[in-house]
Amino acid sequence: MEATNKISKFFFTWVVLFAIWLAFTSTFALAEVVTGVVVSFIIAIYNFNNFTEIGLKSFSPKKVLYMIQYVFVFLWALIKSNLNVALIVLNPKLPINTGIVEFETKLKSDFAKLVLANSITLTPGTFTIDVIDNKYYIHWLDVKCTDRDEVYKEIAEPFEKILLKIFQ
Amino acid sequence: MDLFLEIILGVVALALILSFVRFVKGPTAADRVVALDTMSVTVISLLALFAFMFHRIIYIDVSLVYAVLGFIGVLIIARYLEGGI
Amino acid sequence: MKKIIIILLLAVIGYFLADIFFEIPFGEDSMVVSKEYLDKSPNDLHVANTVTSIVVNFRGFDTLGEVTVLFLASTAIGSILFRRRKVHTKLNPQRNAPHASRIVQISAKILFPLIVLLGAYVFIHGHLTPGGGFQGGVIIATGYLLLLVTYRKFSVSHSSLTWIEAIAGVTFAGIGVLGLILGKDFLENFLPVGTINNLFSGGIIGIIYVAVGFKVASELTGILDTMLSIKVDSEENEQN
Amino acid sequence: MSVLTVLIVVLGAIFLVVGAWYVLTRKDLLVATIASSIISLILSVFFLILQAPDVALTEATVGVALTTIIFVVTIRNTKRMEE
Amino acid sequence: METVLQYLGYFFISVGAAFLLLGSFGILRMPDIYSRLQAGTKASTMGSLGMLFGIGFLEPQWLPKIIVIMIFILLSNPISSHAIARGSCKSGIKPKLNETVNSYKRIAEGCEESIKKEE
Amino acid sequence: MSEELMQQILSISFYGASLALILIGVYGVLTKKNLIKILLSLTIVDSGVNLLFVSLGYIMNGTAPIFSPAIMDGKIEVLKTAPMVDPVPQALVLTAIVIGLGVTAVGLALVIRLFRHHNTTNIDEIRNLKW
Amino acid sequence: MVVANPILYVALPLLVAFLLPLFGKIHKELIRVVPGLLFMFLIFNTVVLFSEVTSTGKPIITQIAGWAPPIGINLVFSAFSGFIAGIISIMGLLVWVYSYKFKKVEFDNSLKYFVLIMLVTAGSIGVVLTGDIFNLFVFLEIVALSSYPLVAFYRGRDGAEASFKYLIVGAFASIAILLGIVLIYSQLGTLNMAEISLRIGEMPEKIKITAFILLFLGFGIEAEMFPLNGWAPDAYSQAPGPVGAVFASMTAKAGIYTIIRLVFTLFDIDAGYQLLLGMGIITLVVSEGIALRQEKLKRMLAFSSLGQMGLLMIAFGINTKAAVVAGMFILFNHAVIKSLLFFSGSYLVYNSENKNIKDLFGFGKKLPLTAFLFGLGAFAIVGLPPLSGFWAKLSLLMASADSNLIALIALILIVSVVEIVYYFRVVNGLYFKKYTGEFEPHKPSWNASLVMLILAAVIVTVGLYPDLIYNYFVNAADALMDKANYIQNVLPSNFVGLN
Repeated sequence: MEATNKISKFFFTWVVLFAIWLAFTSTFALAEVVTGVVVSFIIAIYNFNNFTEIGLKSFSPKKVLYMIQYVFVFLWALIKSNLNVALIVLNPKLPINTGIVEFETKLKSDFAKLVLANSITLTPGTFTIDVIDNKYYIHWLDVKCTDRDEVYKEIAEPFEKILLKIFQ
Repeated sequence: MDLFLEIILGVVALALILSFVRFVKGPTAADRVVALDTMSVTVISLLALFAFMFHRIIYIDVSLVYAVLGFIGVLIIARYLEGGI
Repeated sequence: MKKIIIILLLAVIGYFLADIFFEIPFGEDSMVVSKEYLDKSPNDLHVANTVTSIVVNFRGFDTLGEVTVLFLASTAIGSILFRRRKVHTKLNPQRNAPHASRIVQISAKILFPLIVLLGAYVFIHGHLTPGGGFQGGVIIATGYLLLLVTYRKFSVSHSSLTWIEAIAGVTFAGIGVLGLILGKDFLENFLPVGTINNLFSGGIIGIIYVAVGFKVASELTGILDTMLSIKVDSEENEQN
Repeated sequence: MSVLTVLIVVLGAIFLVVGAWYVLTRKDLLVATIASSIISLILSVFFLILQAPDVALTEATVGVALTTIIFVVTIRNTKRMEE
Repeated sequence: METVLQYLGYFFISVGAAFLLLGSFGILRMPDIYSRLQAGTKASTMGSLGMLFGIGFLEPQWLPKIIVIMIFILLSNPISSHAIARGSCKSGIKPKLNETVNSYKRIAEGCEESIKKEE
Repeated sequence: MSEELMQQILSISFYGASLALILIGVYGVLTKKNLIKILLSLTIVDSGVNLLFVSLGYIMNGTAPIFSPAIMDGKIEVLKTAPMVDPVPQALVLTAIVIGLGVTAVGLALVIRLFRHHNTTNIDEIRNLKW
Repeated sequence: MVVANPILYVALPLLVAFLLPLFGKIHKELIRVVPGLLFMFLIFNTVVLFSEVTSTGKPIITQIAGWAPPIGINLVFSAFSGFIAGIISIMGLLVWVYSYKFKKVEFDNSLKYFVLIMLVTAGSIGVVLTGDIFNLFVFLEIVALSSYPLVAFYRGRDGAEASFKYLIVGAFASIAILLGIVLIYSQLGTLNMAEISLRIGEMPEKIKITAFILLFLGFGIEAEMFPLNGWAPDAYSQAPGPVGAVFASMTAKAGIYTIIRLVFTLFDIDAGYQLLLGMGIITLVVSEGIALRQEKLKRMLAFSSLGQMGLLMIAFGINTKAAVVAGMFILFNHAVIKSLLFFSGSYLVYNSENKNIKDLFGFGKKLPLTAFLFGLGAFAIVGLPPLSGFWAKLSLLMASADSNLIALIALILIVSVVEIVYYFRVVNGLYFKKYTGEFEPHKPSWNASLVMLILAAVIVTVGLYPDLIYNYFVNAADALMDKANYIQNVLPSNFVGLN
């Protein structure tokens, strides 16, 4: 189990790095591809353990579909948040009601936590200040509620649903 | 086309000015770091825009490197602020 | 009083310098030797990036000096800041410092391979795109810096750094001397030059840039590690 | 060279001078370091405008991360405020 | 088809530029550092993404590199603002908060707790 | 705006900025008492010289001296006629930047050591050695 | 297969410096032995190349990377540059022998010490040999960057301060030099020294003079010219003993070489010679005056060394054949005698904390050999016959008499009297004052004694038979003064004649 897991992680890292290499070079010339394979292999050897948690499993079609869904949810939230900020900033009265709230996440994977934190930072009016264990401390421009569960529902739930399915 | 790019450049320049004003005003060092952060993100786009204007894909590399290193530069100061270095 | 004198002095100097600077026309073609470079780099050496061919081939000796300067800087910093090896290892960098946030740590984990890949891309493509050994090396060192500032227990193995540094440096200088042994000049190209804009073009230039990249990366990582592992407050008692 | 590029150059020149003045006059050395970081940011834009991507890349790599960290480490080991 | 792509590109670039401007405006107007970060991060991330994407539309063969830049920005920009926020929190910069909803004390305690735990 | 006017404005801003950086930096080195400030001023002077050197190599409407495929193909109209800027200043400035970095790093290491001995970074309090 | 090549002067030390940490991992002793072998090879290199130069009468031009001079960088091993390179490499070997046991216990430190010594040697030789002005700048930086840690090598409190002072001044120098190079390049579009020298007339007068002043300023700092030499005495006195000799015999030589090249070859400004002469006179008078008042031995030696640099500038500033030959003689003397003084002097004040002159009273009986050698060096540098310093000063006096500079003769004589006064104070203290017993004398190890004896032997031999090496001085002076020949040798195809 351990060994297959490692191999899967390694190949995942290798493939991702190689894809990024191809994006860097933007060509399929033989020399570039060969060099890319070698370079990403070398870097992957040293980093595969840290780079991913679930390895090749993240390529399974179901997860990919969820990822695409997540991207759309996220983009929608991003656009909403920007309009939100725009409205606040352009309003001469600066209608803000800031506060710091906290909630607990159900996510276990570190990577999922990272993605959640980034998403929260980039979505409407909220901003991750600190993450300690499972607790997220959020700076909120327009505080609506302070109760943990309500906060959780308001801020994290739409993302977490999908993240739970992606990182398992 | 050209006029459009000129206008965009003007807008980006205005954005740079505003962040620079925050840098000059910012009461604490942290505020200035925020200004630096915003400026570096703006500069990433500006560099990409210049690459487009000069019609040379290789200039994008600068923007690419900036996207990575600007982050680290800000992170270092942030870590110093929290006493981590 | 002293300040006024200095300002006056600088004003005079500034006036003269401005007088001279503005006499040099801006944006006009005044190349002499550079014309040769712009002609020879794509046609003789088959190197797309003329700056690279100047840095590594036409004026490769400067680059050897530049690499030496960095080597000296790392030696100098080691010699200035630390006295004994023991002290060096004992002073673990950020013993009292708080950890970075968990999120920053994870993102560092993910970003590190990407940064190293970017650095490798920059120095492998030094002869095709902007950048090269030095820039790539700096980027890789910055990747290590990311780990050094986020993980307080992370430390770089100095022994392997020494090896990489030495091997890379010897590759650079050794390729030069190899040219001498093969009956050519120091640092002269002795490999086929390939076609322009291919990855494998430019003969020894690519190899030298890779060596420079490794050397710069290891040296700067060493410097950063040394500087980050300084003990913060008072020091050990030292006499001559 | 378009008109607005010229404007950005003029603007950048002003930023450079103000930033340099800031480096000199601030008592807080961390702010001075941030200002020098901004100087190298502007400089690398300048270098790209001057069609020197190699130099722009070097200035970006050196000026943003490396110079900042060595100054910050020194400030950490000495005093943050200039007296 | 080409013209459609071009107009899309122009659209994205204009949106990006607008948001960049908005972000800078935001960090200028907001009252304290945390709100500034809010405005700055969101708007500038969105702005640069839009701008890069638009350029990618105009020059399709640049798209791979631009996507990589976008990934980098998406990964790094929120993190850097998060780091600044945490740093300024730990260095003792207090946010201007609405007094009724303030768990700032809790977070400060939380910071200390986490430091203790790690040692 | 006419080409000549643009050229003039550009020359004033580039030369002026580099001259200002050099002078401000020198002023800082000469008057500042703080060791770190002195080194910061030195880096400013360095940047000024580098900017001056690169702007001397510029050619109006030129392009970077890199013979990438876009240039070799000659498909893009603008690049066909664009002259290449002088590559030598760029190559030299690369070396100069690296040397500046090395000197700054060594200087900062010395500052740390001086601080350990004297517990100050003020140059007036460190002056043991006199003529 | 090449045996001797000017390029090896630079390439090999760098190669060895990069490899030295690995040698250290194989066996600890190797980090001492290998640099010695390297220095021996450099001397062998010098001998082979020098014999070639003297037999053909033409300088050896080495091009790098296979490009002819204006395009590529080139090294010029002429009778002049080879002469200085030879002095530097021989002094390198002697410094190595002298410091063979230096910091033997501390592996890391001795490794760094030898790396730095090797690179300072390589850098100085590179400065002397290179034919490209930007390359010269790079090598000057290598020299400077390896000197800073050497000055701060001891952990005493003032080493770092002297080093920092040196660093700031050196950074100023490098910026001035870089600006000068920028101005030259912007006008002439080339960096090759021969081509610059050929086409210097094309530069507009104003820019030419500014570039000259900037370069003169920058090189003047490296050459320890007054009033830019405030860093030098601190650096000399805070550095470890052998490093003082390194500064006197290597970096100062590289510095004076640059300023000579600047005035003699690079620019065609006649006022340059007068400037050099005037600066030399000021440097000489001021530093000897200050040396008279010094309480500390090493500072006194440092100021005396600055005085010698002033003397050198005077000799080259007179710009007649005889004066330049005298200058070469002084250059040689300064390297040999000052090294001897630094070597023996650092043993005389070994245990003293403040390195004051009065701490070594009575050491003449305690350390007979060292004290004797120090006295010999002192007599030699003052110019007492029949030691080598006498001939150097005599030829300088003759040369200035030829040029009708009577006031200068008087000045040099007065300064010699001043030198006699302060050196005799030390020698007098050594032999005729009572040993106070405050400081235990430290016996020099056998390798240090060997080096000092060799240097003393050289001084005495040259003093007795100056003709032995006089010819080299003449050749070197010829090579320096024949600008047209230099240009022709470096740029054979482009040569169109100087007029």
